[in-house]
Amino acid sequence: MRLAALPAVVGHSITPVAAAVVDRELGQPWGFRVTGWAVAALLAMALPGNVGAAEVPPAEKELTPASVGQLRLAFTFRTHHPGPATQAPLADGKTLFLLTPFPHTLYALDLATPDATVRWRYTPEADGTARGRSCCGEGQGGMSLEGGRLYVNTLDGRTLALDAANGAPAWEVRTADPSSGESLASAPLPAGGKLLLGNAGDRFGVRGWIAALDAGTGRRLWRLHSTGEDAEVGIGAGFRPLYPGDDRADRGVASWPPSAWQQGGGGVSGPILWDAGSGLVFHGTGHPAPLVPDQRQGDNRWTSGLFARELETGRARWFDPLNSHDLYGLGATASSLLLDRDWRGAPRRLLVHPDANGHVYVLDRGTGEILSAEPFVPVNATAGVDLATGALRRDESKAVRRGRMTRDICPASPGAVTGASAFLPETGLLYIPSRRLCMDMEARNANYIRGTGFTGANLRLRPADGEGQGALVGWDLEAGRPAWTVPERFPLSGGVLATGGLVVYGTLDGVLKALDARSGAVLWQFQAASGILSRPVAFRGPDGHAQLAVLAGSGDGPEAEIDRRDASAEDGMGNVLRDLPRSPDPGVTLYMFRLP
Amino acid sequence: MRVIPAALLLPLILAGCKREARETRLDPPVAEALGGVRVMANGISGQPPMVNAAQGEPYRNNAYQLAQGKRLYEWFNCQGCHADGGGASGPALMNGWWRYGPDAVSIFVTLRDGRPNGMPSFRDRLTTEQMWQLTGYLQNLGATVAATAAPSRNDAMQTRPAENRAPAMGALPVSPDR
Amino acid sequence: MTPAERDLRDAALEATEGAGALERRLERTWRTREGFWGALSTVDHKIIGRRYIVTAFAFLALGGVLAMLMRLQLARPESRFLSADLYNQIFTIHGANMMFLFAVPVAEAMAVYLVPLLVGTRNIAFPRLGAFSYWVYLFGGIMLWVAFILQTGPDVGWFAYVPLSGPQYASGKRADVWAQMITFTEISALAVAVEIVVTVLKQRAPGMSLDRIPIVVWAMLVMAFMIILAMPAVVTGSSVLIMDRLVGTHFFNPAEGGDVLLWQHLFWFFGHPEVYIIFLPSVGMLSTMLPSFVRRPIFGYLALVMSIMAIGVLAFGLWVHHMFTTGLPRLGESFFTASSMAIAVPAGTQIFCWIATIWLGRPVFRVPFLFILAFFFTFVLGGMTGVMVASVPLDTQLHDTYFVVAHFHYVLVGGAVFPLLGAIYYWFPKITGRMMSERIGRWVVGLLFLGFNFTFFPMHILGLQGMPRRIYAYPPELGWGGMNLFVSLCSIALAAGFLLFFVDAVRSARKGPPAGDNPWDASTLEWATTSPPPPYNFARIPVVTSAAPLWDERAALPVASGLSVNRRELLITTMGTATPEVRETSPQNSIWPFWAALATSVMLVWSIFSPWALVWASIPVAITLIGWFWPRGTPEDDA
Amino acid sequence: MSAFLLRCVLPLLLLAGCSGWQSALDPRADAAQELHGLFWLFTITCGIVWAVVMLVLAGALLRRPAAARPEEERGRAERRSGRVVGGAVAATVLVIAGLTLASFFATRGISADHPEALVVRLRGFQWWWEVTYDDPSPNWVFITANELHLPLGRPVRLELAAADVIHSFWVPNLAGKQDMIPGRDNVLAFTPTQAGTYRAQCAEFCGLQHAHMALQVVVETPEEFGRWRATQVAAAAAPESAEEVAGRAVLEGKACAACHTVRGTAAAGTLGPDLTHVGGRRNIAAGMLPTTRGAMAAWIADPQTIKPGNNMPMVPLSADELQAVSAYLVRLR
Repeated sequence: MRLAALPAVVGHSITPVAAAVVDRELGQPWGFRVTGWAVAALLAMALPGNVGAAEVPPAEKELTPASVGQLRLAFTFRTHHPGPATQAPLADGKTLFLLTPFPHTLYALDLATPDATVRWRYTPEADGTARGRSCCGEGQGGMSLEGGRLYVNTLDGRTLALDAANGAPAWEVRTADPSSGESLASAPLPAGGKLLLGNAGDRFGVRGWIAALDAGTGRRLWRLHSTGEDAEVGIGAGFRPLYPGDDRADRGVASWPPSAWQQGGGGVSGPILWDAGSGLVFHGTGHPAPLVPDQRQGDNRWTSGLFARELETGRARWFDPLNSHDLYGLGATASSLLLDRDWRGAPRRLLVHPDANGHVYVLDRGTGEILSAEPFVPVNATAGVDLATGALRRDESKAVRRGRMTRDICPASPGAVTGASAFLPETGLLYIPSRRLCMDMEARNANYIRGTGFTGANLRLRPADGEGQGALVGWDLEAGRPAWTVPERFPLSGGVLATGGLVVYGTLDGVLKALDARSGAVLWQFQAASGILSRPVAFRGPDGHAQLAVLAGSGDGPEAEIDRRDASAEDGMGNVLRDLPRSPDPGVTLYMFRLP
Repeated sequence: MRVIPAALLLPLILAGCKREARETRLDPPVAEALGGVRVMANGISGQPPMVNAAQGEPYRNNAYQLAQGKRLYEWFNCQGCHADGGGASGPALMNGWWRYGPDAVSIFVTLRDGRPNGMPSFRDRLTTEQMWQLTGYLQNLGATVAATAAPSRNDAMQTRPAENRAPAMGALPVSPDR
Repeated sequence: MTPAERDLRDAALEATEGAGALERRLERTWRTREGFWGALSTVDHKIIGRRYIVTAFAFLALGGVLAMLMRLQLARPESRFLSADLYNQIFTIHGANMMFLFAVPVAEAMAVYLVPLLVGTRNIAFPRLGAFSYWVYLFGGIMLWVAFILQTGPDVGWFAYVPLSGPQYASGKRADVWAQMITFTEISALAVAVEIVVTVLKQRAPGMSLDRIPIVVWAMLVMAFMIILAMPAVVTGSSVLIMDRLVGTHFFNPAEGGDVLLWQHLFWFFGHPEVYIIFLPSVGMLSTMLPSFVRRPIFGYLALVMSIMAIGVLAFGLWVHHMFTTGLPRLGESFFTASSMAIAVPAGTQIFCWIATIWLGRPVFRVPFLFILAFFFTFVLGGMTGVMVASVPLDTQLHDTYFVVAHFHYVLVGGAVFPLLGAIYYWFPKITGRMMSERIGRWVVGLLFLGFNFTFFPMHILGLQGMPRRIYAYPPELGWGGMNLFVSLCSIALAAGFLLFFVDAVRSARKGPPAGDNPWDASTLEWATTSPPPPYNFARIPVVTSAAPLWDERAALPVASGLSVNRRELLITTMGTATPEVRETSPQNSIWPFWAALATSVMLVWSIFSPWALVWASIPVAITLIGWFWPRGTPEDDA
Repeated sequence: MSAFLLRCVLPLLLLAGCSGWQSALDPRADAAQELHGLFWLFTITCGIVWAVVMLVLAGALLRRPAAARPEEERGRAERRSGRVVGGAVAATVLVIAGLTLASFFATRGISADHPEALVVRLRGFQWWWEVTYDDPSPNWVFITANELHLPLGRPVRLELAAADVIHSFWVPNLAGKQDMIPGRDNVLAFTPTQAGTYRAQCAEFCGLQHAHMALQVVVETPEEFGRWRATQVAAAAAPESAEEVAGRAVLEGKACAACHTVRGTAAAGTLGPDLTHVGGRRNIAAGMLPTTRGAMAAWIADPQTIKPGNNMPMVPLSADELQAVSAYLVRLR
């Protein structure tokens, strides 16, 4: 499995097989991309480690626009795990941790050894049911590293802590119940001795929550929901309502038809942020369930908005309903950034949130006040944000009603951005991996059966007008408009890494790109053997050289069993990904690059 | 001269009766007998109940039963995971490839008991008759030859060619990793 | 045959060959061959028309049986005599059968038989098309009924509204059978319509200028034009429906930009003129029969002709009154209210002219005249309820209830079937050479008149009491049981009347007293020839000098001569004044129309199951058409 | 007391309504009254016209004209007849124009939309009705089925939609019918003027059980309506007896929960009628059966015999389970 360790003769013997695989699975016509795939597949399977290490002239050890051209593939690590690799690897200088898609295996690779031997591995117990709960490249659990401990969320609802040094489990608790459709989609956040995590499962009518565990023992300290009565949501004396109406009691019940909040969604499936200075945590809540709006008349608090909560008790401080009565199943769980910088002349403590609805929100994270909201992709479902009320100005012709088809809604579910954005203070630009998609949406009756989809909508996605289905947007935060955009053929699903004047990201068709952070010019690219859904990471290796790692694996191999003749496949992505060639290498592979 | 049309007509009559009859009420004993599938130990394939064959496999050939199956597909949230057959978090059903076998018993057992990778059990959600209706519909959805009795498009978003127009592709190419 | 022989004219014939030679020669030229193949290949309009009439009445009887089954089911509340599924098939087939397999075809049938005789020509125009039309009609009817026996009877109503008849809610092939049955009958109707138009406009006897055309011929002409204009809408509709169902197009799918109301517009754009297509021939037949029984020419010939034309035009402007409850814009609805009511004006004009005719004449109370009186009673009543349903607001209460059932049976049975039965009694001697029984006929009129009114009048009240149409059962607590039972009992009298009519017709055809050429002392041309007419209709083409030629030229009808006797020749005249223009040949017998109809039927039935039928089955259709039109060098070809 | 009233007074009401609780001739709302007046205007006018025509016809038949009349006299008779026919045609035009105007004004009178109308959304299903009461505050929006309660004297605006095929909503006592068409919005507005129970029935052929698709309309005083509405918004009553507890378990555990909602339990299916307060409705199965425990059990045990082809399957239940679930359901008032 680790090709770096294989003798070259094996590599040669594999070559024709690999070529045959490429031949058979990619179909015609043979374009540049296919050739790229083929080369990458061969590289992945056949190349020995440390490619060309000897030939590269000595150069700087930092990853910069000047040095990026010298990046060389150090080694690849094939896991053979199929599925979408959404969790970026973690590195602590000596060790690189990687979490495979569900059913998970956790690897710790020793970066000190030239061929990165596996230091330890850990395979948590897996409940296969969870496999049917994740779709279309959504997050499948995650991990974080803090104080020598590795905290892991598994897709099937376990949270566990391991010793990062040897993989010894410290504790494991059951936090979500996959039989109801519930899962854990993102990494837990260690914060002040606590571990914060939230559930996912909006499409199954799972009621969303965020919980805090004792990082030492795994004991649950508090858990608060996204719907229901104020006590269950954590709304009390400390809550400062931003807009009229939200000061009334039990909005999490009253803004729903009777009982509907019980299957109301609003999962906390995205990343959670902690501001140690103010002791606040910030998280988005997912879209309300079901997708068909007629079955959930009202504002549907507290779904599809941004919460600020106190870390200690979880009590809500403020809530910004970004997509009140979310018509299109967008949710507000896209990742945010906490920035302390000047805003329009005055220093502010900001929270910057590129939302699924296609707008970059700039908030004062102390009060929740929206300072600015500007669109970064083509948007036609709304005409901007009313800063006084925080509400979107909706276009009535794009309203969704049961039994009707609404055509050409931009942006499309699950939103204009799903991966993590990045910010570079030196450029003042926010780098947003965007999806330029529109959709036709047909709302139909949603029937609640526990553990089955509770959506009530048929989606058929299609590219927005203009070039490409995705784009990397270099967003000028101050000006509130793009400085530049780099169009991509396929929607961007993974996160962006911004480091040292570079922006690095991977695409669904498996290209890892490094751009100049100022101009957006492509400086370097690499064709991987599978699509990339995760964020690349950069770190300094044990030898002091900059290293770049990315986990490829789009879950798009034959085992995905997706038939894209059906436009509604993969929540409507089937319609736009028809041209996406299937990965020749269905397994998750780590690509490690380094500067010589 | 007269015999030939009669001889031609007879199978037509039989086929017509079988394909177009509308049995709205299944006798409880028959329903119970239909539940008596004998399945292999690994949960794949097995022997269908005799009564199904005795009735002429109505759930596979009868247009009304197939239409019922199609309705149940939408009503009981199959779309939530399998989309309109193209698959999402659940596998595709229209590509001709079946994880647990393409025969009626395998599909019936999948519906009744669920499968380990997230397929829930519909034992207490559907009646035996409904599970057979769904089974028949799914067999048509993934059949490599479209049947005349197969349903046509719905009055809904066009997502794929209708069941009576588009046979499955045949089994997908199997990757060398398998 | 030498050119001279070929062009042997009738004028000189009797001088050279003696008496009877003309008839012998014509008989040889125009006759239908004996035997099975001869029967299949005939193009004689009288034989085809007769078949058409008999077939249509056979379908009437079958549809009547279905009606009686429905009345049996509805006699008691919550009856379980028929299942819902079967009842739905039965009322659908009753409606479709009566409209498409009886009412329209029988009107065409009468036209095919009578029009050439009435205008004094030897055969209908395009007689092979006529043969083709009959076979297509027959096969279409058989398909519907065989499908019914195979449990594949359409169950979506004769109007087949989408989405109930669409791909999602009408599983199987039932709705496709309905749609293709429409295609069958529309093909045959269009074929006949073309023949009638050409026959009436170009083959009239010399001197039969426009103002001398019998009113029944005018009515048939207007009917034919209406068929040509209205039927394409429903053929489009039914073909598009099949495409939606079979190929998965989206014409009626609102989710993909289609519209379910599009179907209703297409259907009723045909469906309402359809009512007048059925009604106008009866108006015509009535106007032509009436003078024979009041012993004077019709009063207000011009007004009658004009009102027939007015109805023909207005009929296309009121289809929306079937859709008053669909929530169309108010302004449009008001327009269609006005137009629907406006049609009462020409209809009223006709009634007044007929009454004036009777007033001025001396009535002779024979059976056809009794049918005319039954017509007056019922049709005028149906017309009154028609005014009621034409009102948008009132229609919201009446639409789709038994009130409407009562209304259209009054109009269609009272307005079309009663005159039609009268016409059968009237022209039966011409068709068969024998009279029908006057005594039984009076019983028939009595039973039908009383049975009909007692059966259908209470339905008005049932409708007002809230009974919707097309229900297979009704709960006992609504109090509709008593009246429904009464209706069901009275329907037995109605059925008995029809049964007696069939008995009389069958009996009289064999044993009725010989009729003679003109038993009613009528005035129109068909009575100028023998009963039944010879294959060539008229030994010499009559020349018309007035609107009532047989009354005004009692001594001897002037005739034209000069047509060939050795080949089938017709006299073509001008459209306006009927001045002779040319001699035109008429086709010989041919088996190819039969094969073409068979191939067409195979294509249409097959296309229920696969769209590829249109590709593969078009090959035999093409072959049969080539056979049909293959030049054989006969005189008929080189004309 | 109220139970006594229900048990004793209700059947009387039903009996009283028998004469015309689904009749266009017994108008109980402004719209139906307008139509009722129009109906009699048309009927009387048309009746007179018909009678006159028949009388003239009879006269023509019974008349014995002189066998032979001089030519000129015959000519004069012809001309006179011509004038009479012309006059009759002119009279027809006038009558028709009058009736057209009358129906035009009637339409205008009915279609008035009221800003303070009670908004109720109705959706037609094969073969039952879903009724949604709209409200500005979403947690007062509730769904019920096959029974429509309306406050007396308050304008009501029914928003009609279809879930599958075309249906037509028709309460003859209250208003004319209006179709429910997939992909279209239709509205019916009227003001009930008399309390009572009326029956509505689907008037557009909608498939197998078109005959059994009825809806009860209960027009009651605003106070009664307010009380009813408050009951409907609440979740289902908790089961009391052991049998009822068992009944709820059956409902939640068996196939019932996949299609039906009983708010306050785990059953949240939306395919069939909402059963949260099914015991308080007068009928079950879209007007087919009274809501009694026996009828409920019969319906659950064999829905396909009672209403063949409807979408409720025959769920195999033991006798005890059947008893328990029917006991539980009829208690959900």
